[in-house]
Amino acid sequence: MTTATVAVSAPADKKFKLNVRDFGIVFGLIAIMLFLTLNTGTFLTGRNFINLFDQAAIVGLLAAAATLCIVSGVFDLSSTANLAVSAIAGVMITQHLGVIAGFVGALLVGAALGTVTGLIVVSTKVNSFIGTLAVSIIYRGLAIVITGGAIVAPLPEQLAAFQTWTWPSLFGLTAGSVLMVAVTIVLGIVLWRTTFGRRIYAVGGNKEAARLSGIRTGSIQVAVFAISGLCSAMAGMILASRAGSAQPAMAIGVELTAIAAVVIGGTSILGGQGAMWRAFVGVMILTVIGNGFNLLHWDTTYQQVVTGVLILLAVAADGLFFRKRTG
Amino acid sequence: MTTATVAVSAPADKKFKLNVRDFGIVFGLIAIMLFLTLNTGTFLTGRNFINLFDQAAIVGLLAAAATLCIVSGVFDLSSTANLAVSAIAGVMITQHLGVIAGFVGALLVGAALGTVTGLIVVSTKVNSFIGTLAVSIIYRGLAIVITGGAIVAPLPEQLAAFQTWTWPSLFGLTAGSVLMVAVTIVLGIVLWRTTFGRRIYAVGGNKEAARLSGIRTGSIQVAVFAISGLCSAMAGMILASRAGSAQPAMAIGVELTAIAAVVIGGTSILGGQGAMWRAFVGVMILTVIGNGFNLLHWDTTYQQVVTGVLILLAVAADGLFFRKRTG
Amino acid sequence: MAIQQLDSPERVNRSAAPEITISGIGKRYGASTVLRDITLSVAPGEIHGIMGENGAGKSTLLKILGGAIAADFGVVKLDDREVKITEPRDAIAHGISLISQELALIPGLSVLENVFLGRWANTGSLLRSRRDADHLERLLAETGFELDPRAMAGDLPIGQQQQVEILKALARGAKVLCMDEPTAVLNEAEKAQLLKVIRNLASSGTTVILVSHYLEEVLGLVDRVTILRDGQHITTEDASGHTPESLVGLMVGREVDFLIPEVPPVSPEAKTVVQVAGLSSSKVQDVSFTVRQGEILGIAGLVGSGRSETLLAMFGADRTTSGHVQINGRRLRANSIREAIKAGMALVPESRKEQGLVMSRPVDENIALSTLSGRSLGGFVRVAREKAAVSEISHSVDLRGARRGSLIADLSGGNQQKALFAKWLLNPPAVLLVDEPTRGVDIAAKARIHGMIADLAAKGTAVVVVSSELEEVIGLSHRIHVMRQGRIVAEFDRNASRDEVMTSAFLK
Amino acid sequence: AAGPASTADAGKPLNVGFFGFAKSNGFAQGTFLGVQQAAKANNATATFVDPNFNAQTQVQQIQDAVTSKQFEVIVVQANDNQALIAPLQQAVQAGITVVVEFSVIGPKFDTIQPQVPGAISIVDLPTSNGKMLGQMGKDACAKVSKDTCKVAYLEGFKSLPLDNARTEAVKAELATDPKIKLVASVEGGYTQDSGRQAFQNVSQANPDVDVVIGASQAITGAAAVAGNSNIKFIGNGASTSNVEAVRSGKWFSIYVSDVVANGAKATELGLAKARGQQVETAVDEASLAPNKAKGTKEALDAVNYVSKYSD
Ligand SMILES: Nc1ncnc2c1ncn2[C@@H]1O[C@H](COP(=O)(O)OP(=O)(O)OP(=O)(O)O)[C@@H](O)[C@H]1O
Ligand SMILES: Nc1ncnc2c1ncn2[C@@H]1O[C@H](COP(=O)(O)OP(=O)(O)OP(=O)(O)O)[C@@H](O)[C@H]1O
Ligand SMILES: [Mg+2]
Ligand SMILES: [Mg+2]
Repeated sequence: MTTATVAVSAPADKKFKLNVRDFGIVFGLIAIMLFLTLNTGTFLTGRNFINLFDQAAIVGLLAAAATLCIVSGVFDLSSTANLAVSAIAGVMITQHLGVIAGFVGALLVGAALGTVTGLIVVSTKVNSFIGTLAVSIIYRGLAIVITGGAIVAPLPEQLAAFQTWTWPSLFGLTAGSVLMVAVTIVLGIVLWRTTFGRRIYAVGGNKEAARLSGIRTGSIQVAVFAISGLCSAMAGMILASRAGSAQPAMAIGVELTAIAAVVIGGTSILGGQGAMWRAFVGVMILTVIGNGFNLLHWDTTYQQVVTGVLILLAVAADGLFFRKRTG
Repeated sequence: MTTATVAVSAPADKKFKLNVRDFGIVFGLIAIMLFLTLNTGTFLTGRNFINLFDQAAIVGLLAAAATLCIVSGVFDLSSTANLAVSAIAGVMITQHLGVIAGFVGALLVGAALGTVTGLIVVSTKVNSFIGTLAVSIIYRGLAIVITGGAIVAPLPEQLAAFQTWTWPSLFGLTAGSVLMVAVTIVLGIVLWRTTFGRRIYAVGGNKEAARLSGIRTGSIQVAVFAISGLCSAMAGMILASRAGSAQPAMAIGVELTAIAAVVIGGTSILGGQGAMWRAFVGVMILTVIGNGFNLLHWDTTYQQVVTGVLILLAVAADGLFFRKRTG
Repeated sequence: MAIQQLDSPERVNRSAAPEITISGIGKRYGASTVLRDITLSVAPGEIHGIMGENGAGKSTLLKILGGAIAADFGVVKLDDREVKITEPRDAIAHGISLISQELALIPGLSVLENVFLGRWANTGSLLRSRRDADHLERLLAETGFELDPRAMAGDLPIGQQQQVEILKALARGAKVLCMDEPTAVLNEAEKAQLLKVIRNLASSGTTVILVSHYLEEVLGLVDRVTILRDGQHITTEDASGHTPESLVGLMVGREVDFLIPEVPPVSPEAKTVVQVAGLSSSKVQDVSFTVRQGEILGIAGLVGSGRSETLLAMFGADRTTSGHVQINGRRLRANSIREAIKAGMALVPESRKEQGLVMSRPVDENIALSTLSGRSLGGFVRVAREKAAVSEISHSVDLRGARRGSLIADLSGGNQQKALFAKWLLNPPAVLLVDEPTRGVDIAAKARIHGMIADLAAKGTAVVVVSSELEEVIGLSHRIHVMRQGRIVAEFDRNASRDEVMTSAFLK
Repeated sequence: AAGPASTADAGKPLNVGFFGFAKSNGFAQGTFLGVQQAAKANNATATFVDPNFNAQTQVQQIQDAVTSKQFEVIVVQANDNQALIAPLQQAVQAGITVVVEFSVIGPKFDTIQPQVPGAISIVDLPTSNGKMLGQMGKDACAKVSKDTCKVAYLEGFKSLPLDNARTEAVKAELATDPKIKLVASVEGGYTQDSGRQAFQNVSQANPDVDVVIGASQAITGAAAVAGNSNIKFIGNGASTSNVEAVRSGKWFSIYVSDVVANGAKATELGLAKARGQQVETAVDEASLAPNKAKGTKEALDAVNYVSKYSD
C-alpha cells in the first residue's frame, strides 16, 4: 500500500499555504485598520479602542454564542428576544433582592429560556430557523406581558451599582467589553479543545453520522442553546446596565448582525466548520467599518453603500483568493 | 421478473396516506380558519376575504420569489431593498414619462437589480445569505442616494392612475391581490412543470450532480435572482401604489417574514425540496393569525405570545405527525 | 436504560462476543413491508454473510442491529437476554458496531478525530489528543492501513474513508461488527487487506456480520450465509457446501448467467470516435488515447491514480490545462459539459450520492434530468413522454422498489446505482464513460449492466470503463490502459492476465 | 477634555451634528431643514448623521463623534430612549453641547426636564401628546350624533414603552367622556401599509366605528381603504399631505408639531449654550406649535399653516 501516501506529499508546503488561506479574512481586517490609521488621526488612540471594544461587546457576545449554534447546525434567532426577557427579569429581581441577585437571576433566566428553546427545537424536530423565529416572537410577547409594555428600572439608589458593566476596568476597557472578550476566549477553548466542542463539530458536520457514533445529538444541541441563552443574558445585562433600565424592544434585529458577523468571519452557515476567532474578527470588521466612517467625516449618505461593498469585498476575497478548495 | 410487482402492492391506500402527510400544513390553516369562523361573525365574509388577500399581497409576492430562491439553494435577503429601489425608480419614471412607463420601468429595474445580485452571488461564490445581506445594505444606501432621503411621489394628476393596484377587480379582490395570486400560480407552474423548474430543484438538491447533468447551475441561480427581483418590483409597485409615494425605508424586514412563510408552509431551507402552494399556505397562516386576533377582540397584549405558539404548533405538527419519514 | 447501565462498554470489552439471536424482526415503511419475520442466530466469533438481491432488506436488517433504525416487530437477544436497541448508542453500549453502506464520517474533522468520535480520551472534558494519537498508531499497525491521522476525512478518497470507519469500530472495542458492503468501494489490494483484517478479528473472537455482493469473497470468508429475498428469510446454511451458482439460485430463485458476456470484436473498418490528445489537468498529465466505434476501452489503476479525473476532464467537468478531446473529428470546447453532452457523451460518475443523484427528488425526475430538453415543449416538461421513457429504461436496468413519486433516497443502494445508469442511457449515447458502474449492485443486476454495456458497444457506442474490479475491466474491455500517478503507463489487449495488469499499476 | 468655556468665542464657526432618526425619514429631514437654517444664521455648519433607524448604530456614531471631536453641538433624535443615555453622558463630559430633540431620552415619559445631566431637552412628551390626541377624539365624538361614539386607536408598537405611555394617556383622556366607547386599540405601526392592515381588520370587526386615531402614516393608509365613509380620522403628525387632508376636510384633525421650528429652536439653544450663554434647558415642543399642537381645520386655516415635510 505504498500508493496511499501520494496524497500526503509535501506536507510542509501544504501546511503553510493552508495557514495563509485560513487567515485570509484577518488580512481584510488589517487592511481596513491600516487605511483608517493612515487617514485619520484618531483611529489609533486608546480612547478609540476602548470605544471599539465597547461597541463590539453586545454583538460580540451574541456572535460567540451564534458560532456555537451555527457550528452545531442550528440558528438561534431567539437570542435577542431572550436578551430582552432576561434583562427585564434581572431588573425586576434587582428591585426586590438587590443588584447581585439581579445579575445572577438574569443569567439563570437566560440559560433557562435558552434550554427551553433548545428543547422545543430538538423535540419538535422543526427547522431551527423557523422554530427559533417563532420562539423569539413568543419571548418578545412575554416581555410585553411581564412589563405591561413599560420600561423597568432598578431603584434609584441601586442605579450606580447596577451600572457596573459600563465602568472602566482592565486596560481601561469597560467591564462589559472585558466580559465579552473573556466569554469569547472561554467558548473558543471549549470549541477547540474539549470533547464537548468536538461533539458540536460532529453534530453540525453530519448529524446522522454523529448519532451513529453514539453521540446524543439532541443533548448537544440543547446545551448549545442553553449557552446561547446565557450569552444573551450577559448581553442583556450589559445593555440594561448601560441604559439603567430594560424594556421589551431591546436589541431587536441584532441577532442578524451577529449571524452576519459570524459568517463574515468565515464560519460556514452549513455547520460543522468554523472557529470562535472568526466570530471575533467578523464582529471587529463590522465595528471598525462603522467606526471608520464616523472618524473619516465622510458623508453618511454613502455610508450604507460603502459598508455593503466592503462586507462583500471582505467575504468574496476570502472565498476567492484564500479558500478556493472549499468552493 | 415477477418480483418487480411486489413493491407496487396496495397503491390506492398508499397514495392516500402520502397525500395526507404532504398536506399536513393545510389542515393547520383550515383548523385556524374553522376556529375563527365559529368564534367570530365577521371572519367568513366576502369583505374580510378581500382584506385578507389584500394584506397577503406583498408578503405573498415576496414568498413566491423566496420559494424559487430557497428551492434552488439560495437566500435573497436583498428582496425588500430591491423593492424600495424599484418602487422609487418607478415613481421617478412616472414623474417624467407617465404611469405606465413608470410601472414597466419599476419592473425592469427590479429584474435588473435582481440579476446584478445574482451575478454578484454566483461569480464571487460567496454564501448567498451573507452576500445578499451585503447587497441589501448597498441597495438601501442606493435608495437614499437617489432620493436624497426624501419621499418621492408621482405628480398630483397622475395619482389616481398610479393607484391602480388598490382598485377592486376580479371577485372584488384588489388588483394587487389578483397580481399576487396570478404570479403565485404562474411561478407554481414554472416550478412544477417546466424544465426550468426541474433544473431549479436539481441545482438546489445537489449542485454537483446538476452540473454533471449539463445544467448551467450559475445561470439557473442568476435567473432565479432575476425573477426574485421582478417579484420585488411588483410588490414595490403595489406598495407605492397604495401609498401614492415611495421612500427608501419601504418594507424593511418583510423579507424575513416572507422566508418564514415559505418555511412554515413546509419548504426545506436546505434546498431541492418544496412547492409553491406551500408558500401560499404559509403566507395565509401568518395573515389569518393577525387578522383573527383583531376580529376576536382579544387583549392584544397576548397577541405575540399566541402568534408564536400558533406558528410553532403549525410547523411542529406538520413535522411530527405528517412527515415523519423526512425527520 | 437499565440494561445499558449493567453492561457498561468497559465490561463488554473484557467479555467475549455474545451469541446474537434475532427473532420475528419486521420493518415497514408506509404500506410496504421491507422485512418480514426474520429469525436467525449468529454464534460468537462467527463470520456470517448476508446475501440477497438489491432491495432484499440486507441493509435494513443491519441498521436494526446497529440501532440506526428501530424495528417495528421482533426482539434481539444477546446471550439469551433480550436487549432493547432503539438508538445507535444502545448498540454501541452492547458492543455492536455498524459500518453502514453510506459512510458516516464527519467531513470537517480529521481522521484521528473521526476514529475516536464520541469517545475521545480526555481529562475532565479537555481533549488528550496525544493519547488518542498513540492509540490510533497501534490500530494502524494492527490493521496495516496507511492513513494520515491529521488529514480531513472529507478530503480522503472513498477507500480510505472506509478504512477510517473500520478503525472507528475497532477503537470502540466492538465485539460484533456489522459491515454493509465494505468492499464495494475498495480496489483489489485494499479488498485483500480488508479481508485479512476481518479474518484476524474473527480469530480473536469478534463476531462479523457481513453484507456483500461478491460471491467468491463471501464464500472464501464466511462460516455461514443467510439469504434474504424480498424481505424474507430464505435460508441460513454453511458456506462450505455452496458454489457461486448455488448461492445465486437461492438469492434470485432461478438460474442466472452471471458471467461477463462476450463482447464482439471491433470491426477493422470501425471509425475512431473519441480522440483524446495530451489532456492535462491538476490531477492528470498528458493523457492520450483513442476509442473506436463499438470499442470498449478499460482503464485500470490504483486509488488516486487519476482514472476518475481522466473521465471528468474528458467530460469537461474538471478544468483542463492543455490538450483536447475530439468526437467524430469535431474538437470539443474545453471545460464545457454541455458541449460534451451535445456531442453524445455520457458520464456515469463514481459517486452516486455526491455526483450523480439529487437525493431530495423523485426517481423519475432524476433519471430524466440530463435529457430534459429532449422531452419538453416550449419549456414545459412533457410528463407523459417522460414517464413512458423512464419506465422503459427502468425496466431494462431492472430498477425495483420505486413507487410513484418515491424519492431516490428511499431506494436501496443498488437500485440507486441502477437509476444512475438509467439516467445516462435514457438517450443512447455515442460515447459512454462509466466509472465504477456496478458499485453495490447485486450479481444479477451486475450481469445485466455488463450486458447493457456490451450491447451498446455492439450497436456502435464507444465506451470507456473505469473500475476497481479487475475482472470487470479485463472481462469487458477490448483494450486496457493502466494509469499511475496521473499518467497512462501501460497498454494491454483483452487477453492480459490479472497479474500483468496489477504489476504495471503498482510499478514505481 | 475641553470645557464649554473654550468654545465661548462667538466669532468662531461651530459644527452641529444632527443625529436624526434616519435620512430616509421625512420627519427627520424636516427637522434637519430647521437645523440648517439656524446653523446658517448662527455662524455654524450642520451635518446629518444617518443611523437609519438603528439605535446601536446611533450609539456608535455618537461615541465616535466624541472621539473625533467633529461637532461642538449634537442635536439628537433618539432611536431608543435608553441606549443613548450613556454615550450622551460621555459627550457632555467631553464638553460637547447635547440637545435632545423630539424624543425623550431617559426612563420618564412625563417630564420635559433633561434626563441626561447637562443636556438641553426640547421634546414632545408622549403623555401630553396622548392627552391631546384624546382631547381631539372627544371633540370629534362631540360631532357624532349618536348616543355612543365608537373610537378605535391605532397604537405604535406594543414593545415600545414610549408608545405604550402615549396609548395610556389617550385611553385615560377618552375615558373621561362617558359617551365614548373605545372599541379597539391595536398595533397600527408607522407605515401606511401597517395602518391599512390594522384598519381593515378593525373595521371588519367594528363596521360602525366613528373615530379612528393613530400615527398619521397609519391613518393615511387607513383613510385610503376607508374611502368615502363618515369616519373621523385623527392623525398624530403634520406632514404636507396630513395638513392638506385636514384643511380639505377629509380628516378631522391632526396633532401638529412644527418640525422646522423645532429643529431651528434646538439648534439655536445648542449653539447659544456652546458659546457660553445661559439658555433654557427644558422646552415643550407643543408650545412651539400653532394652537398648542391642536391641528383642527379652523386652527390650521387661521394661520394658513404650511408643513415643511412629507411622509
Ligand atoms: N426510508 C425508506 N423509505 C421507504 N422505503 C425504504 C426506505 N429505506 C429503504 N426502503 C426500501 O426498503 C427495501 C430494502 O432496502 P435495503 O436498503 O435494506 O436493501 P438492501 O438489501 O440493502 O439492497 P442493496 O443491495 O441495494 O443495498 C427497498 O425496497 C427500499 O426501497
Ligand atoms: N478531496 C480531495 N482533496 C485532495 N486531493 C484529492 C481529493 N480527491 C482526490 N484527490 C487526489 O486526486 C488524485 C486522484 O483522485 P482519485 O482517488 O479520485 O483517483 P481515481 O483514479 O479515480 O481513484 P478511485 O476511482 O479509485 O478513487 C489523487 O492524488 C488523490 O489523492
Ligand atoms: Mg444495502
Ligand atoms: Mg475514481
